Order: sequence, then structure tokens, then C-alpha cells
Amino acid sequence: MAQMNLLHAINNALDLAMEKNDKVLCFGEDVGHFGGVFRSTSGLQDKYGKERCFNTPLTEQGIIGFANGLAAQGSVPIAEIQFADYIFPAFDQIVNETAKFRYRSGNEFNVGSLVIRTPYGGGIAGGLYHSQSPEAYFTGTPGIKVVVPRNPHQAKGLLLASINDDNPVVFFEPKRLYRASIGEVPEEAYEIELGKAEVVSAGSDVTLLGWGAQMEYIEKASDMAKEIGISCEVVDLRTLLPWDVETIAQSVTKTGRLIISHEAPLTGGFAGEISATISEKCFLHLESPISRVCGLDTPYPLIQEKEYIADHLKIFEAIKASVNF
Amino acid sequence: MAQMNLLHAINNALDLAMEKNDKVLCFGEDVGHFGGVFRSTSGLQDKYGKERCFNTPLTEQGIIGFANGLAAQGSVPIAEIQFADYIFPAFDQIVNETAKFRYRSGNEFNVGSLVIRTPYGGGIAGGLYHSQSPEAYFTGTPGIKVVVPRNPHQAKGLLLASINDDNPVVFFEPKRLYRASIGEVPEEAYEIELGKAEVVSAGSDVTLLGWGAQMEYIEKASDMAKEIGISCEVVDLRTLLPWDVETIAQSVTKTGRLIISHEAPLTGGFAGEISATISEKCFLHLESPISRVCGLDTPYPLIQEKEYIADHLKIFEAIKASVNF
Amino acid sequence: MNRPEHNAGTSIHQASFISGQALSIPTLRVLNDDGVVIDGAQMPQIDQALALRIYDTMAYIRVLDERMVSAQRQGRVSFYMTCKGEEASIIGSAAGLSDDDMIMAQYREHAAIRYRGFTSDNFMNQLFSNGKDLGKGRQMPIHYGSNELNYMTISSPLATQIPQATGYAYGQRLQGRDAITMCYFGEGAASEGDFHAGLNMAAVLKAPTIFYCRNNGYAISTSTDEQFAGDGIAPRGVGYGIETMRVDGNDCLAVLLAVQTAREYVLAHNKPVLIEAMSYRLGAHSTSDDPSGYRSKEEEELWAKIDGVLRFKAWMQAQGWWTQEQDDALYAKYREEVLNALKVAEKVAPPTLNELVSDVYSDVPTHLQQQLSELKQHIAKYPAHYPAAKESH
Amino acid sequence: MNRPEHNAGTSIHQASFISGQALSIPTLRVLNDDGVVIDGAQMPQIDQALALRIYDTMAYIRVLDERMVSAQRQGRVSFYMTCKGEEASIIGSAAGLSDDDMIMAQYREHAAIRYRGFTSDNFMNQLFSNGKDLGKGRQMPIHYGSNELNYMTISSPLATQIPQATGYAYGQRLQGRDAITMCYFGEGAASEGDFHAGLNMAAVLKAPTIFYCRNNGYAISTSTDEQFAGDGIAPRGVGYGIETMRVDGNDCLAVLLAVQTAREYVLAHNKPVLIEAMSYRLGAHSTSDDPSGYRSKEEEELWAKIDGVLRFKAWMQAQGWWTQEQDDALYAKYREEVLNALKVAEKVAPPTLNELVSDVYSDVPTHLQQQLSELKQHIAKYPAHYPAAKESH
Ligand SMILES: Cc1ncc(C[n+]2csc(CCOP(=O)(O)OP(=O)(O)O)c2C)c(N)n1
Ligand SMILES: Cc1ncc(C[n+]2csc(CCOP(=O)(O)OP(=O)(O)O)c2C)c(N)n1
Ligand SMILES: [Mg+2]
Ligand SMILES: [Mg+2]
Repeated sequence: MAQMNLLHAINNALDLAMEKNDKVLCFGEDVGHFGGVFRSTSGLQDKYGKERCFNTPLTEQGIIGFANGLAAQGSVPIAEIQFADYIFPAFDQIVNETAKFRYRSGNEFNVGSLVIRTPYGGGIAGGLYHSQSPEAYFTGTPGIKVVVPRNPHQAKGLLLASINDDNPVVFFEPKRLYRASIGEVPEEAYEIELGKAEVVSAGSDVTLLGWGAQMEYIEKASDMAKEIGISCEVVDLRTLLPWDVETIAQSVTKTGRLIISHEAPLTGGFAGEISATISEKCFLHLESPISRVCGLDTPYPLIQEKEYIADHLKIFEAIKASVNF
Repeated sequence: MAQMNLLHAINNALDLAMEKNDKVLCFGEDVGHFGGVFRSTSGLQDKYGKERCFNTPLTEQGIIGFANGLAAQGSVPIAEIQFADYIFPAFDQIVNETAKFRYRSGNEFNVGSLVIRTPYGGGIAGGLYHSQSPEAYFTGTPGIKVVVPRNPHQAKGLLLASINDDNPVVFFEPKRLYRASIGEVPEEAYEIELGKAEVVSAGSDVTLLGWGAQMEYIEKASDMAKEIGISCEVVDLRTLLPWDVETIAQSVTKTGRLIISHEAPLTGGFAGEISATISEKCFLHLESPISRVCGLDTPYPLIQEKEYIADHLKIFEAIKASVNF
Repeated sequence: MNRPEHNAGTSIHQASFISGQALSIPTLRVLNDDGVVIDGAQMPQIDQALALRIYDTMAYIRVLDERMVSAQRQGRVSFYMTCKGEEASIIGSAAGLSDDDMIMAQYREHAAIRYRGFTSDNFMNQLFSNGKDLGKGRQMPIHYGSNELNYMTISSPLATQIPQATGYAYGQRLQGRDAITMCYFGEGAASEGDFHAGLNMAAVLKAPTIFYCRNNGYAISTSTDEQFAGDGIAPRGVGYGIETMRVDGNDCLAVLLAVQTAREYVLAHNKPVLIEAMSYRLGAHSTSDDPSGYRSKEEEELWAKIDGVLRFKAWMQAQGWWTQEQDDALYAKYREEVLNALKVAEKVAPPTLNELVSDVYSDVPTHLQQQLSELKQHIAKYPAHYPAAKESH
Repeated sequence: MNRPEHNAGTSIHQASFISGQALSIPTLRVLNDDGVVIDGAQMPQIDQALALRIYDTMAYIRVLDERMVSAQRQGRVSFYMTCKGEEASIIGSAAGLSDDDMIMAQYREHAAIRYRGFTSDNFMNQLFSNGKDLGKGRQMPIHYGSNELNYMTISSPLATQIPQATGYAYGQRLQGRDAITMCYFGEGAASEGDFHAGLNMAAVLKAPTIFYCRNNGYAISTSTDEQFAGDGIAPRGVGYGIETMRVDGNDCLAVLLAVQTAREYVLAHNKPVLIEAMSYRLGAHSTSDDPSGYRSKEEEELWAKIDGVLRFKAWMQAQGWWTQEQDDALYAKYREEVLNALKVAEKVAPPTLNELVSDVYSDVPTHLQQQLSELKQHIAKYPAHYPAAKESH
């Protein structure tokens, strides 16, 4: 075990993957010598050479197109998009190509080895172009997996599982936690199974569900609720596509209440999908409406970020409302 | 009044808009002399000249970037994307630029005059790249409006309203109905208000909600239900963003049941958002779980299209299940 | 003067433009319009066997295209696209490759997969989306692909294969393969952002790729003067620092020579090459299109006269490698073969319903298993309505 | 021979490449490295008043950049970017325009909006995201914009403004405006697909745009040799059939001459021009960056020696238009002005909470009104936690 922050954990996972398999390549804007603007690929070019860890020209559609080709060829590309806000020029390559490569060819070809890493989310005074949480643009796309870790231990295990998984994965990294989240992480390689939610702490009155950086607020709200005698079951979804309906349905069947919280705007966010599905599955068990505590339906603001964020206080209020419905 | 099919109605709306305001421009791939691959801009170049109705080079990101610039400048661009399946190269220009133009500049600049027209949907043996219904990729994007008409009369009125609206609109045209849907359409200009759902036929047992080409299946299922004594309230959402929560909530409050049907895959589709919202608003009125009758969570198939489609029989079965819950 | 490097170079002191037409790139030709080798022209590496394989493919594709256009008119297939007019360009270029090279094409290059050995059954199974289609009946007709033949399955969204080809080639180089990637695309597709990304990345990252642009005058109804204002696509190669050639796409020998030369260069230097082949789409864009709305018969006839198949055949005959009798026999043989394959393929059962949810992921995840089983239950209630119900018994 | 047009042109009969380095585009220079006019060099249209306006802007921006980098280090603003090293390029080019021309910039061109009259208060209000910011405090520092000054609000996603500039200019032309669009971007941004789309469309659709590429050697840590393999960005213009110029970006007179010449051409011919200005980002990419990790002090010093502000100042002094005393006074004046404005702006109240939901649409739709009112109720419960609660009384 070692103390690592989330960046170290990512860097460590990449290092282990590159060490083990020389078909693993890391690339993207400023990823090479510089080690990425957040330094998550730091040291990898020195260790594995310029051919395996390198800067690309500044073109996200090119980066993912290139990565798709590499994956189809049999390499194991790990492509970085510098900010999730800048993933959209690559949207066609992801949604029309990555996601449909295997299906359209009848499995003559696939890009299952591909991983796309990208830092997402707010809380860093980044305004509307350095704060977005675009996961719901991807969760409506059959053929890819979508993964979001909440801390260093999860990040390493989920990233290694994503690299080894035989399906393309979009891996969102909570950049607010890159240095802020620190924890014990095994030094050797290990995997955390994709497609499984984790019950972070058991409870009986209400289920709180989220992913990524949002888990911090959720846990804080759960603590506040505990103080006033409300027992929350906290669940981290971890893999958003395909997602673990069963674990969530089980939890809600037990608690009778569900609150989902994400950073992205409410309308069209992934909480809607979860709410709709769980309503269907748990209709007779629900004691209050499933509630969503999310960003407002606006672009991500700058100066009013504190007000905008779906923070612990908003979640706490939703918990009380749900229990007192 | 005149008999028009959906294509004629679109063409007629464009004609009237170009006649009235010489700042209105129509462009896109093959839109000029040829009149578009579906012929919706037929005759417009002859009438208004090559500067106002023209072919662009083959680049969707360019078309929408160009259109954003024109709109910011004060022109009224109506950009065509040849198939909705090919809108993704323009995704960054739409999601990061069109949608955020006014907000980010504090209204120093805006692209409110922009309309993006694009044929969407299946039922034409088009396979995974000529059949997609990508509306839910847009409904999670504050700053744009999303509109889908179901027939010629609606198409003309909604398109003219979209052109005159001071916000950018993504206008999805149900290509399966281009020639198949025929109806009486006023010859003069008229508008149908954006943001309002329409109760197509009143009923008491269950609310059926959809948009675009899917309304045909919904109405057919409603007829089948009537024959076995179930009274359906059929509602066409028409504008998906921002959407008319009130009308739907009112209807569901009355009927106690809601079935939403769309062509796009279930997971991450817009039905999830509607279900989540209506569950919250109508929790105590719901007599059965809100059900979603949608495409399967796969790319759009070719040879198994009939099986894949959320057709009237599947909706009919859902109606029975809902009423008999 | 110790001027920093990227501010060095020659200076001028009067404002003047480099003209947008500054680079005019000549066209490589070996055969004249009548199929006679031009005096002093360099010959590609070609012997009788190779020439016969090329010509055989030409004849086959002509037959296939003709036959399938009729089949479409008869309503037997939903859609078709021919490569009429571009056979010499496509087959000549495919013949310049090694079978290990990956081909990533746009859609109008079925002559190249045929050259590699795609059979009539392979073609027909795809065109009829039946249960034997390698692509499992999931894409519209003409979206061929074969792992065995190193021919990447066609994808409808234009130009996406261009940066992918760069990536594929980069992987080949890193793994020390003695193979390159051949990337075909139209002059229309070259307007997409993916073109720019793919070529620039290939130049910078040293990917052994041949970018082969089929400039056939049109993108559906859009003519080249509405597509670009420069001297075609070739000068863009220079913009990326890529070695570039333009070739008469209706001159099969010139095309073969260009690609052989390019392949050698690409392998030796681990650098990309751009080739622009000047040709003409003699047929409609697809069976959904009618070109009489946007171009003249005269223009079509002008191009028909310098057709690449005719010129190559004339050369073959002049070599004494081919006779009209052989020609007639070959066409007759292929007409029969294609028609027979068509009749067989029409009757092959479609893919099973299970294929509706397979290959979305490497395994079928729980939610798709569930959706499939619900679908099967639903179909069982309304068997008359769903084709799949008929197939299953 | 009656060969169809796009298969015409000169022929060759031996396979040979057009080299990727075939076009080497010279650099326009008027001033030598010491700021002396090169013998026989063409002069831009410039009089003392214009020269003073240019130099005034240079001095202002140097002061602003210096001051704000310190302010960022002190934690007074969250982020900043300088244009150090590129002042001559940016101001010289802005000075070649008319005030009616639209400027669509990337982010490092605040000297251009200053040249147009952006005040210290305007700058500071944006940098401090306060209630007087024209952009209503919604974007990170340095994302300036002003409708009145025809300066399009900066957008972080790179290169998106390039096809937008084409559209803007097309609209100007159709409406018969005597104005063009100036589009700035970095050599890094020129790798984006939007660059390709924007330039090609401008050439085909005849949009009166000047595309001005600031080639400053780096895109964050990525040097130009990892960005492209050709001779910079200029040869790409030729690929699109666009008239092209390369200019020494550290030579303000050459830049001014290039843009004046280009503007005249663009307006007269309704066609775009591409200009590549060779310069160097003397500072860090932004206050979040430390360039010592990816480049040498020596390289920086080489460029500092041929700094465009020094050269322009030397020329002004030689003209007898400027003295060191005036210089000292000007810098002192601006230091005071900027510092005062900073202190004022720091204390201006932030935008009201209502601005959180305005400008998403032209009106605030029902659902956003509701979200806002719920938010206000929530904030009322926890006033200590939310800055907006403090502002409201
Ligand atoms: C991204 C995208 N946009 C639009 C289309 C529709 N489309 C199919 S083929 C075509 C024209 C392609 O022209 P070109 O690249 O010159 O190839 P050619 O048909 O001439 O061989 C268009 C616009 C598409 N398939 N993909
Ligand atoms: C689409 C997109 N991708 C990535 C970024 C992150 N980013 C901001 S500036 C920059 C480098 C730009 O370099 P260049 O265009 O040369 O401009 P310079 O900073 O040198 O002025 C990058 C990668 C972005 N803002 N937008
Ligand atoms: Mg073409
Ligand atoms: Mg730069």
C-alpha cells in the first residue's frame, strides 16, 4: 500500500499497464514530455519512449480517430482528451465509430482495447469550458462503457479494468479531486469489476446515489442526515454504462427512497434515466418520489459556481424532503 | 388550404421565409441547384439566387460553424445536415458554441436566428447510419430548442416559428413521413408556438406521449386500445427542449398513467427525462409505473428493423400492461 | 544572424501574395487516351499474370455493377452503388499493394476487395443482408468488410477512416510489420475535418499510410468547383509536408506505377504519401440518385471516351495478352456466376434474432439479454407481424 | 485533345513526388532586427498619429500583462494570459483594419481589443468577473468581448471561431457592408478540423476574411515540430487556393503592411487571405503553466532580442516621434491607471443571482424561473454558505 492522490493513482495504473504490455500507448495534447497539463502521464515518455507516450497535434477528432485505428489494428491505445469540455470535436469518432465498430462489422473488427481518459467536472473556478460533466452525452450510446471513479483506489482499479476490458471505455476523471483526494492504494496491479455499483455505506431510510466527485457531497450529506437520525445508504454507481440496475433496485426496495445527485444539469442528465428505470422496477416500494439534486439547466457558471453546485446542503435538504414526504 | 406532403410543407415554409426576409439563407450539402437529397430546398436557388441558397463543401462542422457566424452577424441561416446521423461532426459547434453563445457573452452576441434542419429516424431500411434519432444528445444542452413535427401542417407552422424564434433551434424532420404524410396545409405563413405540447386526442385511462413519426404508431395503438375499451389521451410533445411539463403533468394527473414512446434506444433516451420529471410531479396520482416503449439499446439495425421498432403493437401491449397493473 | 529557426528562411521586403494557384501539380500518365504507352514513359512492375488479375477484376466489377443496378431496379436489393468509370483507379491502386497491407476504403472501392479475393457469395450475402453476410446483415448494401482480406468494414460517415488509417499504420510501424495502410476517400470527403486531422497526424507521427484520393468530379450533386477553390486535393499534401503525386485515374498503368512507387517510399521512410487520382464517376452517385439533374450528357460522354477499362484492355491486346474472344467468354462466365450467386443469396435465411443484440459489446450484457427475451415474448404474441417469427421455424 | 477539364493540366511520365517541402514561403520584413527600415523595403501607410496609437497600445498591454501576472501570483485573480512577445504581431495587425471590421480572436489578442478602445475598467471588470463585466462574470479571465467594438467574445474551445469567421464575413458581403472579418488563431489551433472547414469554405464561398495565424512556436508545451511537418501554416493557404503571405510577426511595420495589403485585396476581390505571422510566445502559456519544463532559456533569449516592441520603439525614436522621457511617462501613467482600475474592480459587486439563469435563452423559460426561485429559497436557509446571500444585502 502507498499513499497516493488521484493523479498518482492514474499515473501508476498507466505505468503498470505500459510495463506489462508494450502494445499500450498513451497520447494526447501535451501528454508526452510534459506529462499532460495535469501531469497524469508524467514520466511515462522517459520510461517508455517517444513512440509509446507522445504529444499529438491539437485535434481531438484526430486523436480519437487515430486511437480507433490503433485499436482496430491490435494496439492498446489510451487517448487523453485534455478537458472533457473539449471532447465534442471527437464526438462523431466516438458515437458513430468507436461505439459501432464491432456491431457494424459483425465483429470482423473491433476497437475493444480503446480507453479514452478525460478530466471532467467543476469546482475549480473553470467556468463553462473547464467544468462540464458530459457523461450523459455518452450514456445514450450503446457500444461504449462509461466509467467514473471517486477516489485514488477506485481510479487505479477501474482504470486497469477499463484497459483490460474488451470494450471501448470513456473514463471520466474528477479533476477537482486530482490532488485533493488522497488514500491508500495497493502498489501492484488490481482491477475493480466494471458494471458494478458499490454500496459505500449501508443504511435503511433512503438511498443516495452518485458517482465521481459528487460522492464527496453525498457522503457529507449522509453524515449530516445521520446527526438528525436519518440513515442513508450511500451508493457509488462507478460504471454508468451499462449500469448496475440490480444493486440500485435492491437498495431502493429496502429503503423505499432514492436521491440521485450529479454535477451536470438536471434536464437530460443521467439521473433521469436512473429515476425512470428504478420507478419502473420499484414502483410499489417507493415511499416518496425519486428526487434529483443536480446542476441547474444552464451552462456551467463561473462566479456563481457555489450557488450552482449540487452540494451537500442541497442533498441534505432533499433527504429531509424525501423522508418527510 | 392545399394538399401537401411533409416535404412540400417544409419547402413551402422555407420559401415563405426567404420571400419575406432577404437575410434568410438556406445551405448545406447538395442543398443548392439540386434542392437537397430529399428535395426539401427544391426550387429555392432558382428563385432566390446562388448567394442565398447554395451547396457547401462536405463538412458538417464547417456548415454549423459558418451558420453560427452568419447568425451572430445578423443573417438568418437555415442550415441543413443531410442526415441526422451525420450531425455529430458538428456536435462541438452546436453544443459548445450555438448553445452557449448568448450566455457566455452576456448577450453581447447571440445566434438566436439559427435553425438547423435535419432528417432523422428509421423505417426506411437505412441501417445504423441512415436511421438514428439523436434528439436526446441535444435535449441535455441548455441554450438550444429542439423541435420535431409529426405531419405537414405541424411541420410548416413549427418551422416558421423556429425561424422567427430568437433562439437557436435544432429541427428534426421525420424522413419516413417526408412523402408518406399528406394533409391540408394553409398556403399563407402561420406559426405554431414552440414549447407547447398538443393534446391530439383526449382520453381518460392512460396518457400516450411521443413526437415526430412515432405519433403514427401511438395513434394506431390508441385506436386498438379503444376497441377493447381503453380510452387513451394522445399527446404530441412537439418541442422537446424546453418541454411542456405542465400539459403532460395535467394529463397524467387526470389519467393516472403514462406511456412514452420514442424511436431512439431506451437507455439515455428522452423518455427517461420525462418519466423522471412526471414521477416527481404526479407521484400521488400514478396508478401504474410510467412505461417507456423505445428502441432496443443497440445501434439501429437493418434487417431486423421491424423487430427493433417501437411499433403500435408494442405500445398496445404496454397500454394493456399499464391499465392492468 | 542568429535568428531563431522558425523565423528564418528567405525574406522579401515588398508585400506580395503567394498565389492560391502557386502550386500546379502535374499528372502522371503512362498510357495515352487510346491505351498506347506514351513514348519514354516509365512502366510499373507488371507481368502478364498481374495484368490478367487486374483485367479479370475489371470485368468482374463491370458485370457485378451492371447486374446489381438492374437487381435494384427490380426491387430485389434496396440500394446499390457502382464504381463505373473508376475501375482502373481502384484496381490499379489495389494491385500496387501487398495483400498484408490494410485497406481502409470509403465505399466505392469494392473492386479492391474483389481484387483481394472477395467471392460472388461474399458480395451477395452482404447485398442481401442474409445470415451468411460477414457483417451479419447490419449495414446497407455495399458496406463490405473482411478481416481475412485485410479490408476494413466500410462505415457510412465520411472521412472517419482517414485518421483511423493513420492510427492503424502507426500501429503497424510500431509492431515492425512489413505492411502499410491504404486509405481511400473521395474529393468530397476531403472537405471533412477528419481529413485534415488524419493527414497532419500521419505526417507528424510518421505513419506508413498511402492516402489515395479518388477525385471523381462529384460528391453526389456537388461538383468540384463547389467543393474547393484550389488545384484539387494534391497541393494540400504539400501543406502537410507530405510527398504527393497526382495521377490519371483512368490510366491503370500510371495508377499502378504511382502506388508501387508510393508503397516503396512509405515503407522505406515510414512516412505517408498522398496520391490524387483524377477520374470521373460515370454512373449515378447511387441507385437513389439521378445525375441528369446536375450535369450534362456531353460531359459524361467526354469521360466515357477515356475510360480506364477500355484503355487497359487496348494495352493488353496490344501486348498480345488478351483477345476479344477471351473477353466475351470472361464476361459471359461472370454474368452467369453473379446471377447464380444472386439467386442463391436471395434465399439464404436472414441472421437470427439473437444477432440483433450481439456485438454491441464483446458479450451480451444483462440489459440486452433482457430486452431480447422481452422482444421474443412479444413476437410470439404477434408472429404474423414480424419477419423474424417466420424465420425461426 | 479534348480532355475533360479536371483531368487536364501538364503531364509527366515518370513517377516522382512533389516534395512535401516544395513550397517554401518567404517572410515579409520591413524592419531589421534593430528596428531600422531595410533598404528598399515597402512601407505601410503610417503617420505619426497611427504610430503613436500603436505604440501606446504596446505600452499599455505590457503594463497590463505585467501587472496581472503579479495580481495572479498574489491570488487576486484566478488566472491570466499574456501576449508577451506577440504585441507587434497583434497590434500591428489590428491597426491594419477598419473599426467596422469584425475581429474574431482566440484569446491571446487582448491587445487588439485594447487598440479598439477597451478601457482599463472594461478589462478589470472582466478579469474580476464583477457585476460590470460585459460578459456578466460567466467566463474565466481574459475572455473579453464587446459588441460596440466589433470584437467577438472569446470562446475557449479552440478554432471554433474559424468557420464562424467565414460565416460572419459571408453575411457582411451579402449585406454589402464595407467591412471584413479578421480571424486570429494559433498554429496549434490550426490543427483542428474547424480550421480546415473554415478556410476551405471561405475560399469556395468567397468570404471576405483575413485568417491571421499567430505562429508563436508553441501550443502549451507542444512545439511546432510536434504540431506539423510542413513549412508552417502558410502553404496550406495555397492548398485551399487562398492568397497567402508570411510575415515577421516581430516586425510591426511588416505586419501592418501585410494586413493593409490583405484587407484591400479581400474587400476588392471578396476573397479570403491567409497570413502567417512568425513570432514567439515569450511568456508562459498561462499563469497555470511553467515553460521551463519544455524549453530552454537560450531559446527564449534569442527571441527576446528581436522583440517587436523594442524594434518598433527604436523605429519611432529614429523617426523623432518618441523619446525615452515620453516612454517613462507613458509607462508610469499606465501603471497607475491599471492599478487604480484593479482596485476599483475588485470591490465592484458580483452579478446578481438572477444572472445565473439569464441569457441561456432570449427570455428565462418557466423551468429556469422555477429553478432560480428554488435556489433562492435554499440559499435563504443557509445564507452563510453562499456568497450570493452576502451580496444581496
Ligand atoms: C459525414 C457524412 N456526411 C454526409 C454523408 C452523405 N454522403 C454520402 S456520399 C456523399 C458524397 C461523397 O462524395 P465523395 O467523397 O466525392 O465520394 P464519391 O461518392 O464521389 O465517390 C455524401 C454527402 C455521409 N455519408 N457522411
Ligand atoms: C478544442 C480545444 N482543445 C484543447 C484546448 C486546451 N488548450 C487551450 S490553449 C491550447 C494551446 C493552443 O495553442 P495555439 O493555438 O498555438 O495558441 P497559443 O496559446 O500559442 O497562442 C490548448 C491545447 C482548448 N481550449 N480547446
Ligand atoms: Mg467524388
Ligand atoms: Mg501557438
